[in-house]
Amino acid sequence: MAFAERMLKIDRRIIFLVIGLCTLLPLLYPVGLPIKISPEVRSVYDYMESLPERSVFLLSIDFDPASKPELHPQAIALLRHAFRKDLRVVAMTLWVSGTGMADQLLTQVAKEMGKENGKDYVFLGWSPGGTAVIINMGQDLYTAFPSDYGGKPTKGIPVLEGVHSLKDVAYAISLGAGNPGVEAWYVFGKDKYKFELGGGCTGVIAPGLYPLLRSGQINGLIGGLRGAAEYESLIGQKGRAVAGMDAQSATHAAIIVLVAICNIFYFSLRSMARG
Amino acid sequence: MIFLRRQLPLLITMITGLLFAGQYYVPHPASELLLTSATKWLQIIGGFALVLGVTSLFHQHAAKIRRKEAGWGYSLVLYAGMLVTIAVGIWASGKESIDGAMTLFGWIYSFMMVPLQGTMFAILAFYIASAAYRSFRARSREAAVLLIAAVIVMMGRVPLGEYLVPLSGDVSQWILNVLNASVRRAILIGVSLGAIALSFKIIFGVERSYLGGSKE
Amino acid sequence: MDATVLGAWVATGLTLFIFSFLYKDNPLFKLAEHLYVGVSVGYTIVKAYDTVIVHLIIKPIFEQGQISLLIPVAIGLLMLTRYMPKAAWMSRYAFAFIVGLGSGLAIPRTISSFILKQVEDTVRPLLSQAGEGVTFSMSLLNPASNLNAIIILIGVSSVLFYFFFSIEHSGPGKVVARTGIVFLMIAFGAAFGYTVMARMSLLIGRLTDLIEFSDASYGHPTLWLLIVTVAALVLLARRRQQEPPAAP
Amino acid sequence: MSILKKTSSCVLPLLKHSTYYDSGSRSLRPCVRTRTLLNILWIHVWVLLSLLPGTFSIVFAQSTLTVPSDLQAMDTPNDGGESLTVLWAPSPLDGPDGRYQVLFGEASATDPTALKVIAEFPANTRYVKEAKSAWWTRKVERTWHQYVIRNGKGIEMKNGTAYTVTVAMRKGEEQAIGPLIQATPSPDWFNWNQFNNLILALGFGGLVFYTISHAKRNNIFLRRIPGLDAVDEAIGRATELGKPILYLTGAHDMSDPSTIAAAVILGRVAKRTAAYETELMVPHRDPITMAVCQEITKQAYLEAGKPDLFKEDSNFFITADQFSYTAAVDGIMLRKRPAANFFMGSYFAESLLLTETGASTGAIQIAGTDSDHQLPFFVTTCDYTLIGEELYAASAYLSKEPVQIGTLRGQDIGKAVILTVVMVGTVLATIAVATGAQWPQLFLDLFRDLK
Repeated sequence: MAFAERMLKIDRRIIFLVIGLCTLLPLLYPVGLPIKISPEVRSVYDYMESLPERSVFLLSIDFDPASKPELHPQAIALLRHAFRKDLRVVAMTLWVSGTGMADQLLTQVAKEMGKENGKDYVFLGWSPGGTAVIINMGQDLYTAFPSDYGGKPTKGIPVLEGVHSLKDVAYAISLGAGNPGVEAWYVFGKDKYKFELGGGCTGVIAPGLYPLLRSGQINGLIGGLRGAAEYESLIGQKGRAVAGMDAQSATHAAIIVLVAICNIFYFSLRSMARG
Repeated sequence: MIFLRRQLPLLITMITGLLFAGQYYVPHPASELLLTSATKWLQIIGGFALVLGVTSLFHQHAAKIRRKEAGWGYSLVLYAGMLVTIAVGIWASGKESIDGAMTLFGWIYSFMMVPLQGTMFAILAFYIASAAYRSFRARSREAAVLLIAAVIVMMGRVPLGEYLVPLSGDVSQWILNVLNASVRRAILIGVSLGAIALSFKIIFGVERSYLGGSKE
Repeated sequence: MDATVLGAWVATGLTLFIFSFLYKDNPLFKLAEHLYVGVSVGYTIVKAYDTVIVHLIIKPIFEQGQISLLIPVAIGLLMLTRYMPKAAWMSRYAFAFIVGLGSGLAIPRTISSFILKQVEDTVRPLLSQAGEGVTFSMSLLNPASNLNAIIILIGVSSVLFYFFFSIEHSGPGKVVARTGIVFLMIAFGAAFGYTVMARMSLLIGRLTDLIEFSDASYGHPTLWLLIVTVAALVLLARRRQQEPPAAP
Repeated sequence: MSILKKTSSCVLPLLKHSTYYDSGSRSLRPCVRTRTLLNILWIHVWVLLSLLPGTFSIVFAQSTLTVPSDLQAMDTPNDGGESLTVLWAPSPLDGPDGRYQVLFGEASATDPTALKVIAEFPANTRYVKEAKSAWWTRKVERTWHQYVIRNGKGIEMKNGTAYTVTVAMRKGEEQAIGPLIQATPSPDWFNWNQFNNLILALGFGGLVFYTISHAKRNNIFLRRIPGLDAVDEAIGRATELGKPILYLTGAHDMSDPSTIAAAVILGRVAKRTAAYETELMVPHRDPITMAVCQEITKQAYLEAGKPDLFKEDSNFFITADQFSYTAAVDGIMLRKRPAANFFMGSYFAESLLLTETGASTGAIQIAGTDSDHQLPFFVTTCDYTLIGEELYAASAYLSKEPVQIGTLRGQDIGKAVILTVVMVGTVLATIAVATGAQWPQLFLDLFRDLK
């Protein structure tokens, strides 16, 4: 058996170990390489900056724990920014298994920034129906969510004063891990009810959202952990995403090296077979 | 009977389909009211649909336990996990936290569901690495193009890549914003045409597989 | 023991059980996997009950007298007849309603968002106005430049052409289709890179949690449970060796 | 399309209760109602007075300002009501230092001082061309000014109630107030801005049904899908090596089109394996799909003239669970070492686990999926991949079912139309920029998303 062939047949658990170490070591011993800001993340940040105080900011947390590592840091960075700008935050989720996480992260950031439930923010919770919820909120927010997460009637909550439907939202961001997510918020929400929409998403679906970004259907896009790291650097509060960037660098380097080795062996085997 | 079983459902589909396709073009408050109530209804029906999805799982594992098939013990674990979650969930009236204090339901969510679901997908990272070494080969010219683009994007999206090859950031940005966006746009248009054709076929009863039991 | 500390132990243990699949499929993984399905199904049921039954049905009907909501409840109940062989056909009404509504809502909105909007953005002048005259902007980095408008135009048209099935890909068509496939592969490459990034992020997230839970304040659960998991795997492997091999 | 324009400008005002008052130069439209004739009279007197400098107190000093000319106020067309639109002609004084004010009040207000300023903006902003509108609903030139008054921020309008509106020009301390005009907001029954959307929907829907019925009567050409040649080759090689073939139908059930396509292609594969007498293995994740595929396989063996070779257990159910299924199939690949693996239908995260194991056993691998998130992995780990719609096309090609073929044909025509629009549109848009011509807009507007 040729060397290349033998090398290709090594136990894959060795590769597992390599990738595990590439992740673990930079997390334990961070280097802190600088992060460049991409225009699509910056436009989300700039739009948030341009909003006047007490504007209504809707954050739809459309992911479940499976995408937590990517989207949770995005949500935290966005909430910190919104609270710092003193926006009125309305949070919700279209993904049932994301409810607990959304509640937790909202409470945590609000506590950290000294914000009060009902006065500065409200968590509407989850409602089934996906796109139907979006349409219904566009028509009348109070029929879509008769009560907030805590069971309080939404009518009369101070933070929702003057808010009847999605038309009264100044900026909405959907942090989506799939469907319903950013696309649904455009098709069933922004398209008709005319609020500005931004998107945050996992790396897997980010490339698919670029046509919407190009055509201005969403005004910005935060993609994956990298996007979260960019946003964390923009607001100057580094968190989990920035901390993970070194590990991300190391694993990408590892994958690139592995792909290169794979192809070197592949081509050497092929030329041997021909020769 | 055939009318009730076959024609009437098709008629319902056609009427609701046409009604709500037409609704889009009518800005009058009456039409908006129709949309509001229908979506409100959909929200409620959506809840029942969830139950439907869950029921089939219920049946499957119940059968496994009844017949004592191989691995029925795991099905028992599944049941236990589900029943305990339901019990504590109803006890906490469906809230993970009440006034900031974590309930038992919230505990199960944070310390069982979140790590389990997160890890299920994290193991894929290892498989990508192993596949990168063993099977991501440039078997054809097309696959070679794919791999080169992938390597550029992987470099351009992490600080190390941008540090080593400063150009990689801009190039990957261009690939995503221009090349990728154009392809995705073409795919989006193609898929949308397919979706519209399917919707029309459903509304006019040409496509009926959603009714189940296509043989009847 | 504090609830959070206990939680840290449980979370760490379950995480390691799932990771043990990397070594090989084993009972610990199967246990965690089934527990995962059970817990998430239970969670969904509780949420559906609380949100739908309590807040969307019972409260509005009994407290506000919205009797009309009984209609969707009836439709929803019809859906559940699917599991009763004799009455299963009644579930068709529910599906007919949902699918009809969904299709109706989709048609105009898909045309608006995914066809007109996308066509509108692809149709761009290949020259741009600069002061009095017209110029051709060459910047690759500005996605709105004329050069990029041409590239996007070529990409969109060639990929659309590639998915033509009623024309043979021969002659000039072959060139266009080949261009389409190159564009497709580049986009798949970008998706590939992004997916790698996403999966690695998930791993980073899980390991960050494990590192957090290896802290002394929790009593080093990561360390202890790692030892337990490995020991269990070794034990299981031993027992399997002693058993006769199962028939394939 | 000119008919379209006519209907939109004439029928629409009839549908609603809006009233147009042109302040002089433009003649009254034929559809204007006469019920508020008195008001018009009054306004005309008022306009005359206000135009005489110094005679009316509102115009300050010896003004260089002119009142906004050709002012029109009306119910906002094509909307759900509770909104008014004000239009007025551009003025030579429009510049960044001048400002326009929109004044609004109850119908009873007869004096500009009773009106409230609800908006103020630089005089070189708020043009008709900035608002997205199409030529078939536009009533005035694109260079005119336009302001839409909506409910909210201290404005509370009710449908069917008249309100008084006007526009004033302001420059420093000077102010020139236009004539007071009454208008009544009302809801509309059709949004003419979306007329192109409706036409496209009806056109494409009609096209699909036409092509389906056409396909039922005629033979429609579909190009051969190259992936299908690869399928035959792979089966041939498996036969040479005397090894089995593994075929997967994906994660979804029979209600998913991709699974149906996978089942159709299975029919073809089974026919070949029957002819070559090669072993076929089809592990399933869904019991109903398994039952359907069993029938398909049986039929294929019958058609190949080898019904005795058909084995009931070549289709078998493993489990519905994603990772357990994957582990089991990986096990089969390692033990039985099939010479060809087929992955058709819909796949999720398990795709890589499957194809990687398959690649390591040296099998020829052919995939076909519409799960675009998994396509990159299939392309790099498989020898041939049917991408997205190619899967459906392959299935239509094999099944020869008119509905499938007709739909495919309809979509093809749809794509051709879009391709043409994009090409022609780009040329016209370029001409418009190069020559400054307006007429290309007549075509371009037809394919814009308007609300």
